Amino acid sequence: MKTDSVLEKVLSSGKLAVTSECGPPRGAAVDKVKKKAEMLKGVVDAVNVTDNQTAMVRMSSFAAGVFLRQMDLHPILQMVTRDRNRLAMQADIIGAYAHGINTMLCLSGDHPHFGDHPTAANVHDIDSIQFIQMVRQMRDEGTFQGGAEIDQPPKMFIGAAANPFADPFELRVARLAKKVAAGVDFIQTQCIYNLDKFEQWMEGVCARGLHEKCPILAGITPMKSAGMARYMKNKVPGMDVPQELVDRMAGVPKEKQAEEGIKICVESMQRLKEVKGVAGFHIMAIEWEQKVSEIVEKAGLLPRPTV
Amino acid sequence: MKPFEPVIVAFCCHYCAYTAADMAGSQRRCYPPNVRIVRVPCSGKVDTIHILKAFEKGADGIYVAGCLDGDCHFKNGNIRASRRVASVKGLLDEIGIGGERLEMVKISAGMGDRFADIAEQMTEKIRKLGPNPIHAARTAA
Amino acid sequence: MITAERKPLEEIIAYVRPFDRILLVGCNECVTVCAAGGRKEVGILSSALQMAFLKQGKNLQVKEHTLERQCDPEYVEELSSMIDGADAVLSMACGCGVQEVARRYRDKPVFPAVNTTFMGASERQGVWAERCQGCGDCLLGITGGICPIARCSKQLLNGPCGGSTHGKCEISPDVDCAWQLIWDRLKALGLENRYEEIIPAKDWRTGRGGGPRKIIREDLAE
Amino acid sequence: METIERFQTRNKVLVVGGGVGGIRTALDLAEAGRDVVLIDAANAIGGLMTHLDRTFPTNNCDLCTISPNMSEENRSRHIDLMTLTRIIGLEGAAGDFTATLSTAPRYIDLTRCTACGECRRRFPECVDFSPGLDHRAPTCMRYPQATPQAFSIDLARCKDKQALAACCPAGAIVLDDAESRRQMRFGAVVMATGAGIFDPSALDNFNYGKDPDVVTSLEYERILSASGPTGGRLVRGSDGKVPEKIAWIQCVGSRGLQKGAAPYCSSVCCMFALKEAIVTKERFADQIDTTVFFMDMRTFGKDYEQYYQRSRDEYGLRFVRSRPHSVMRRPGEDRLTVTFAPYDQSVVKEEGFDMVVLATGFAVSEEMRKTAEALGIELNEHGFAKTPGFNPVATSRQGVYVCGMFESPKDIPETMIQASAAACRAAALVAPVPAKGVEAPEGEMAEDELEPFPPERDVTGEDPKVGVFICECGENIGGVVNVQALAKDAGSLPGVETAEVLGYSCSREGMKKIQERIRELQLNRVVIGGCSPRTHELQFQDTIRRAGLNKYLVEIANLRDQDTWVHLDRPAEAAANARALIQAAVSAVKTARPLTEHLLPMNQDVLVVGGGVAGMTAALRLADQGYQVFLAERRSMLGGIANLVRKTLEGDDVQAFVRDLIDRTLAHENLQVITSAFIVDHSGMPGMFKTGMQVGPQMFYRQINHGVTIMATGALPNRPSAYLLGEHDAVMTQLEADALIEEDSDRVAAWENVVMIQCVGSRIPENPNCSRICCQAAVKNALRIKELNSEARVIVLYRDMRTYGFQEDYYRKAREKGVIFARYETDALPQTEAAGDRVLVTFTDPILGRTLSVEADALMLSTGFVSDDESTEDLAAIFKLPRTSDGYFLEDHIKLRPVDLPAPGFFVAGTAHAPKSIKESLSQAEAAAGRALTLLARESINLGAAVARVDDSKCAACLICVRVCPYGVPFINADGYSEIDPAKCHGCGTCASECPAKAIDLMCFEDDQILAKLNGLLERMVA
Repeated sequence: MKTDSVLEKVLSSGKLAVTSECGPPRGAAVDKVKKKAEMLKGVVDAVNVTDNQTAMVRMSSFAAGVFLRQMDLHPILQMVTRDRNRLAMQADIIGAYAHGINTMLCLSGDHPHFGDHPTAANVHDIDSIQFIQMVRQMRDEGTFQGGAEIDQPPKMFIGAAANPFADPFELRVARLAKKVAAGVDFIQTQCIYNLDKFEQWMEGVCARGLHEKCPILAGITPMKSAGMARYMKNKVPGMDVPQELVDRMAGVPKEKQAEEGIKICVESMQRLKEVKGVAGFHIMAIEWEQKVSEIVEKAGLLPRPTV
Repeated sequence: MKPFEPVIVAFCCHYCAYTAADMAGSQRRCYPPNVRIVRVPCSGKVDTIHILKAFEKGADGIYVAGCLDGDCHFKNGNIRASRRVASVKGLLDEIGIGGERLEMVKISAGMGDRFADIAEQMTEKIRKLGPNPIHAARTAA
Repeated sequence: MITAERKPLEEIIAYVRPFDRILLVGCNECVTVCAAGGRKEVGILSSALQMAFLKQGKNLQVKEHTLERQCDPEYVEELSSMIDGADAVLSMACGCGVQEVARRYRDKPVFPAVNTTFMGASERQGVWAERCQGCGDCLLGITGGICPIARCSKQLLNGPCGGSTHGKCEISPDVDCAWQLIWDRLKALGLENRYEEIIPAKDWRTGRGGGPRKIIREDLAE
Repeated sequence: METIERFQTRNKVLVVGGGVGGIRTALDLAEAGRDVVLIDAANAIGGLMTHLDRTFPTNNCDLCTISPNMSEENRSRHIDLMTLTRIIGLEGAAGDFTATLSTAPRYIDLTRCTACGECRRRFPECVDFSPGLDHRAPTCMRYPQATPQAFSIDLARCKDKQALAACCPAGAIVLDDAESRRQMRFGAVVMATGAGIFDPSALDNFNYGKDPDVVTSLEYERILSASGPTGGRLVRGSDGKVPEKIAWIQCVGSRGLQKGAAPYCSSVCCMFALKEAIVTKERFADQIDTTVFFMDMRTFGKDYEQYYQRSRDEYGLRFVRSRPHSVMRRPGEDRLTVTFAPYDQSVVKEEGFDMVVLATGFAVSEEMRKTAEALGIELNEHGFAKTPGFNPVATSRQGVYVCGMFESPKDIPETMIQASAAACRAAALVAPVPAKGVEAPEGEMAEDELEPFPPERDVTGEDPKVGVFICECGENIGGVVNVQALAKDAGSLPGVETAEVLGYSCSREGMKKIQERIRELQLNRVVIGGCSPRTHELQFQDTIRRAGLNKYLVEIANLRDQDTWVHLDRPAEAAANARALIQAAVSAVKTARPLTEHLLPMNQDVLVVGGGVAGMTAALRLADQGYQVFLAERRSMLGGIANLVRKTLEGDDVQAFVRDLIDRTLAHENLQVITSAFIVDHSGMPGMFKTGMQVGPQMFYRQINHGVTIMATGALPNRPSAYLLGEHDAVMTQLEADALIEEDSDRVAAWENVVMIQCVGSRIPENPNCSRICCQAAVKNALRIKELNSEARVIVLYRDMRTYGFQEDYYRKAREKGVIFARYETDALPQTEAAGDRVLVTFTDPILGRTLSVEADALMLSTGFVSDDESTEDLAAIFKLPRTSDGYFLEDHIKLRPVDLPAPGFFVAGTAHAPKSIKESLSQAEAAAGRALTLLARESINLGAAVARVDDSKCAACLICVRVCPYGVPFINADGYSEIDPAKCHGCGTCASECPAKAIDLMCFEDDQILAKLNGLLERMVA
């Protein structure tokens, strides 16, 4: 074991891991985080806490993560390279670790163009791969990125994201390989709707043996409505939603669409369980945390193992 | 008080619009005397500064008249002129003269009637817009 | 070359408003080439300003002059004969030129009339695109001749990110994904293998990270 | 028309007919320095083309686009136009003809007529005025004699002749005008009388003339035209409604399809019907259905096949292959009913249409017959001028040439080619008229024509001393504004030395007066307040030049066309406007600078590239006229493809012709043949080209200096691998069959079954165009096989039989002789397989609807041409010439300049331009020679003065001029500045207006001049 991370333990036990996410509030309303977190208790192994998601200001993932930790949940600290330079990032990593947060996800982050501060400077001192390298170096070599020694280095279980559907498709396995080479411990993927394409990607991943070096959690997002399906298909960059899925959602009456979305989600998970290299699921039920337990249950993944 | 009589400058390309203006004359087709024609070899020759200077000198309206699309004697001068006119309209808005005082029109050599129609429409339009505000301010000063 | 765009007339008018006599200075280098501040634009701005002020009942005097290069002191010296006739200088050069004029004529207010935009190349007539951020440590040798710092929205040195779609950047379908371009070029050069080498975190000291920069050529410097 | 009497010499050419062909011939001859008398029976020139709305395949108003860059001075100096004039007799022989010309009375003295139009206003029923008919005439025919003064009177229709005469303020109406006859001497005659149009009212089945919704294609053209009777609104005659469904019926009056129809194909109707339908679609898109009823779609011209494809695929024209029986309107019905039998069905169908357009063909006109009779030239069986097989524009009478429709039905480009060819042939018989200032042979010219220009006075440094001359122009200006007051006003403008009123400035006295005042008062600038500079600038430039001033120091205020004519009823406004115009002109002329026209000596040698029949013919025609010609041929021998051809469709012996042509070429003292020559480099401009080539087996480098270049590099016989070609001995191309029939007639006579397949390797995606010559080749070979063995079964499998013009006769003859023509569709191509010595050909007969198989002794593939892609690609790169997508050289203007290449000084002839027959190649070769003469006649190259000029000290080398120039002229030179070659600059000024450093000015339209003009126009307002 590299770390004390519960996620690492579940994964190394060979069981399918389940993570979900929790978006911090846009303000100091800490109750909202707690309420969301409560719904995930006992349902998932760890909870991603997003960092200024979609370039909108929210409570910092570090602070929200501390609340979760206090509730005995296992937060995965998301951190983007967009907003801080390497000094700030390392400082927060140490701080978070000191608060008992031992799992994190290294991201480059959505461009400010999409958020509510489009005029903000775009830091990107380092990119996500260099970020992984940096965290790994802090843990394994006990030094800061600048080379100085760390007094009690943070032992972070390091995650990263992968989008199997973005272009150029042929680079997607190679890019994952770069992340693996940089020292990533686990991967959470973009939401998967196009299962055929995902399987194609996974074949490539397995062909290079990457799944053995780094467990991959398949990203799942239940769709609430046909409108959401259409939006994801047409408006979200890097998202691949097949037309059949949109049609299927649109084919049921409005009031039944949410139910259909859950159904699709569960069917996908059943199929993905059989895909070689899938080590678990990352369920991103955006503002729909109450459905996570239902999904996990229907997918036959309850109860969660104790490690 | 006498009604406002605008002064309008028409930059006309030699091969089409200027010929059309002559044609209107030879057909004795009457159009408002407000329009004063400046001959250029091609509408693409009409420079931004020519347009601005004409307004500076007190023109109330200006139009650049070139050949019909595809018929420019110099291949694409009329298309360049259209794009330039569109951009100068923006600048005129910024200055406060109003881009609507400037237009690009396209006429073939034989369209004497169209030349006259445009002269009428343009005069009517500028008459409604009133005097060039620069000129008005200058005379008031 | 350095590219620039004329500032909105309103902003320029606000700078100039307190003055009666303006020296409007163009530059015959980059800003001429990118059609922002050459002799032609000087003429246009001069006419536009005079009209805008006339409309407000003010007779603004504008003296137009275009220098060969506004970022060299010898050329800027040319203005010395006309500077006294002006209450303020309006420069259509890039920021370098504006500052050079300000340095030389220290008691004369100098205002920029253009926004200096980026170092770029002309893609075709009338279209200029950013190509370089002057980072001081050129990476082009390992990125297939395409700069990820200037051309990737996130400056990823190990891209592309998950937002790359059909060769375009997630921020706009009008922006090429630099990493798609890099990848295509590496492939064309038969250097696909190079992609998986991780480019380490950048030393930004050679760029702005190290404070204002200066080049001193010992052999040339006096 | 006094000039006519002045030149009583045989040293000129008579051109009969002022349509586009005649005008082209006259212009070419004039530019080549020959005097021309152009006569036309109508009261103005223009012919048929001026009736067309837009022309195929560019769908542009082409006359606007081209207005050629030729020296207008040449036109007015060398062309005399006589309208209302016919030729009624021709005596003498080539080089010394005497023609009798008869001119009908116009009843208007053109020297006095000011074109005020008063007579027409008062007596519209009897006064004809034609320019209104053609709104485009002015741009292409802008020489003074042809411009609006084309009024004429039909006295028979006038009720009160005295009142008519009295109404003319200029006293120009001459009631006792009578037909006049005169005899004039000419060296050569060119017939360009055009043809008539078949009148479908004789056909009772189409109801033309009875039902207003049945129109001819020409009438439809007028309906579409902005200047037409409906003002460009497409409405039908019966009820003024916009039609929703229009049908075109092809071959009306052609191909012997109706009673009284001509037996030949009119060649053009397919294309113009397509054009009309496309233009209709362009304007109305889905609102109007367009259907074309046709038998064979004959789109055989350059790129025409692609036009046809586009018409169907992009515009959605519907094509129905059938022969309509009738067009009628059932009582009470809104629509016309077209009855037709689709060609592959034996049923009769009916369909309703709102409008029916009859694509009427061309017919021999009365004018043609009369003229032929007067000239004593032979006509063929169809009444067209007979021309020998290898002498395309020669009639049976030496010294009399023919072009255009009078020779055979044809479209505009081919008319243009023949017109230039006729000009070339006619020019050989008359010597060029020496340029001004050069001593002429005694008695050849009137004295004042020879007066040389005085030296130019240097006015630099002088303060402007402007002379303003205001023209009364009779009542035209003087009748509307007070010219005296105007002059007084002008006299007060700063810089104006004198301001005077003249009756007519453009009259001889007027010009004399201007010149006197320039000398007396030492004027250094002149303003004329008169009519349009478009028509009179050259004249006034000449006037002041003769008084010692640089010709660019005159400015014209257009008081008449753009002021007094417009504001007839508002004298006060007219006067105000006139003052502004004069003031603007004065203000502008003060900034005018003397400009030099760039003159360079002209190298009068010629390089012809390609030694096939076209190259040799062009070379010989020019060598015969005394020019030194270099003929460069890539191969080791001359002759090109024609070496492979034995007989033409008409039966002429090609080999004998080619041998003779080669002999004459090699023997000519002015002609140097360079074989095995590969062109490797090229530089220079018209009049001073340098072309380098590597010659002979040793590849020696040699450079030729020349003034013009003719490209005649030919095409290649196509030889696609299809239908067992190259695999089976019985399969051959038509070209190979042609030789075989000649050389092994016994073998051919023994054949029982022969199959021919058309369009092999043509009209397919890889080679989309039609090869033009294959249909005639097939008919030719089929007839020869039938001649050797009338029992032989000859089957021609075709897509469309394109035997245009008189070739239709042979097609008909082949059918009469029992040759079987069966169509195939591209989705059911004939199948072939070897069957011993024979080839089994299987095909579907669409009429029988059955699949048939024939064991053919010979299978002949009509493979046509492909471009010589490799060589045209190299040459295009070296000479900077554009090519079509299929590798042929692209001419400057597909319609009106089919021989000129876009690079000045380059001309094209033969199959390097497009597939064509030998006769057509020869015609274009002579045309190329004719067009070359227009340049070679010059002693020097005048580059004009209205060119862009770069100020190095301001240039930032930004490349903007390089990028925006529509002609690619500017370049950044070795010094790092933009350079604009005045020889190549067209003078549009685009670069000047885009230059961000304001480093470029267009001479004659400099920025300061334009600004000065604006100042003048607007000055009073600022004051």
